[in-house]
Amino acid sequence: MLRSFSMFMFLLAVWLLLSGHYDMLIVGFGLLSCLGVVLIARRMDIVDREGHPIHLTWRAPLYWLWLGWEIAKSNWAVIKVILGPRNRLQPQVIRATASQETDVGLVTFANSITLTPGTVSVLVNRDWIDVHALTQETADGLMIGDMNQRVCQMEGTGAKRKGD
Amino acid sequence: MEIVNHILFYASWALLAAGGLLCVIGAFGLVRFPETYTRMHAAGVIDTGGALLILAGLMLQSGLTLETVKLALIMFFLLFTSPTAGYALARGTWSAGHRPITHTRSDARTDGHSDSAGMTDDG
Amino acid sequence: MTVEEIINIVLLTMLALTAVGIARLRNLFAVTMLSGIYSLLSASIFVVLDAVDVAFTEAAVGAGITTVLLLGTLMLTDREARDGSRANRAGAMIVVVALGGALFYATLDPMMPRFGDPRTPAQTHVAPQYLKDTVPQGSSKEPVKVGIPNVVTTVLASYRGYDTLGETVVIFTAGIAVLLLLGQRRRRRRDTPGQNPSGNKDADRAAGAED
Amino acid sequence: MFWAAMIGILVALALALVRAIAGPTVYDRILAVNSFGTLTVLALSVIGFLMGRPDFLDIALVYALINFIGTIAVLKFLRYGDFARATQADDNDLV
Repeated sequence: MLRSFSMFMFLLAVWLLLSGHYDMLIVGFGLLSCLGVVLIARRMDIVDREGHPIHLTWRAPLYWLWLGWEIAKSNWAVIKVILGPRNRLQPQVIRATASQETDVGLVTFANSITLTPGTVSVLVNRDWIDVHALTQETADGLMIGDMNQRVCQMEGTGAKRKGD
Repeated sequence: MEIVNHILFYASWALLAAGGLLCVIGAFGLVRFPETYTRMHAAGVIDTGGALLILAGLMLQSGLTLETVKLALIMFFLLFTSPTAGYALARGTWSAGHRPITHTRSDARTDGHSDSAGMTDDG
Repeated sequence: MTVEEIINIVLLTMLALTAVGIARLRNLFAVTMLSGIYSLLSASIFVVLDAVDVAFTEAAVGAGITTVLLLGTLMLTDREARDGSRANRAGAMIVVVALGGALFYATLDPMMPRFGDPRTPAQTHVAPQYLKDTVPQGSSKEPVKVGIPNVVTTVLASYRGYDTLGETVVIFTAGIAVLLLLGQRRRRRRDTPGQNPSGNKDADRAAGAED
Repeated sequence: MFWAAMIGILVALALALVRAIAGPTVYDRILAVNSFGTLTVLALSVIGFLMGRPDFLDIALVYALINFIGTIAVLKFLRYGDFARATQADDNDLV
């Protein structure tokens, strides 16, 4: 119920921000449509830890900040390869260990790998992710396992897979 | 106040110019790199670097308005959807039987950093 | 040259290149991808022309639904286009050149109004009334006649409400009919035992679709 | 000053178009169309500011979503994103 309410408030906030019109009638339409979406989502049974992960609210922004810095660094690395001589390319497939416990955590890890240019997740499994890396440098950066640790920290310890 | 406005103006100018440059570099890599997998990395530069810088530059331009919120939403959507689409694409390419050209083999966590010979070039 | 003109010229050049690419490629999957690009480009052009609502529709229909529909069609047919006979191609070329020439000639007519001319019939007929009823005029705070903030929505949902209702009903019926026809076909295929209706066969065929 | 970004985006669009036409595999084309979509979202945002009409951002917003749905639909069509199938088979022929 709390999750449904938070989803409703979130949808309503997005609606109000995008609308820009605040008459009674139109805001009423907005309220109704948000309510409708929440009801449909409840019926589809997707308002759970996975579909609407509010428990990550406070830790996620910190992780995103760190990820932003990683994205900046890896962008620079890939730009050097694009503009550099051709033999700078060292494409390879490496296997990164994924020690996340929840699906949300695993998806966050895989998407973070893809978001940092120079590494693209190709196959995602429970315990590992096969990553295509552009150069030795980007591959090494991933192999340290720093990102893996940080995603684990973000999803929080003691979280179980699927459901509360 | 005047000084702050000036700084904001030049900062957004720099961000926009850098974003445009990153888009060009990424697209250039898209054309230059051999094979789908390597091109994905170049597309990643457009999706992250280029998009983030340009949207940030536009945010500085519009200040605290509804536009900034919309730009933030666009950024949010792009950052969530582009890796998902990227994974679907990589997974699809892999399942279709296309294998990346590789220059070193490293299956485990630590091995395979030795040879650095030039890669096969089929571009 | 103004900002809009320069952007338009660049976008139109790319649009023309895409069209040539669509005409020349024989791999239909590639053609579908290029048609997606075509609609992305035309939506950008609509935005530059200030036709925001049309761009909205182009975004949803052109890049979204049309791609899916074309792919659905591809699923039922071949992935390679066959070349037509030489005579056919020559005939098509003549038709296209003649039509394009006629359109180009029409734009040269000095009687044609300039782009965005406020004296054209489109701007002087009912449009001013619609605008007056929808948008608050000047600084006056008096309530507008129709309580819908967007002019295009006002026209579609209020002035031509019955038209829109009819169109929606027609398209909805057509969509359901198509789904019924296609759904029947798929169900029958799934009922046949020992066949793999999805997956690998499709995948293998597409993997070979390189040109 | 939005010109700097606009020129960059237009050049990038042209390069992505080259990749979409050149191919050679269908996946290269999907990748090019995906990048083209991202660049269009950026172009629409910048055009809005360039013409002094930042309310055009709504279209960029719609495009950001439709582009994603389009890419997923295309890949779904190719049936490669078959997540239900076990990944072990793929794993063995890791190059």
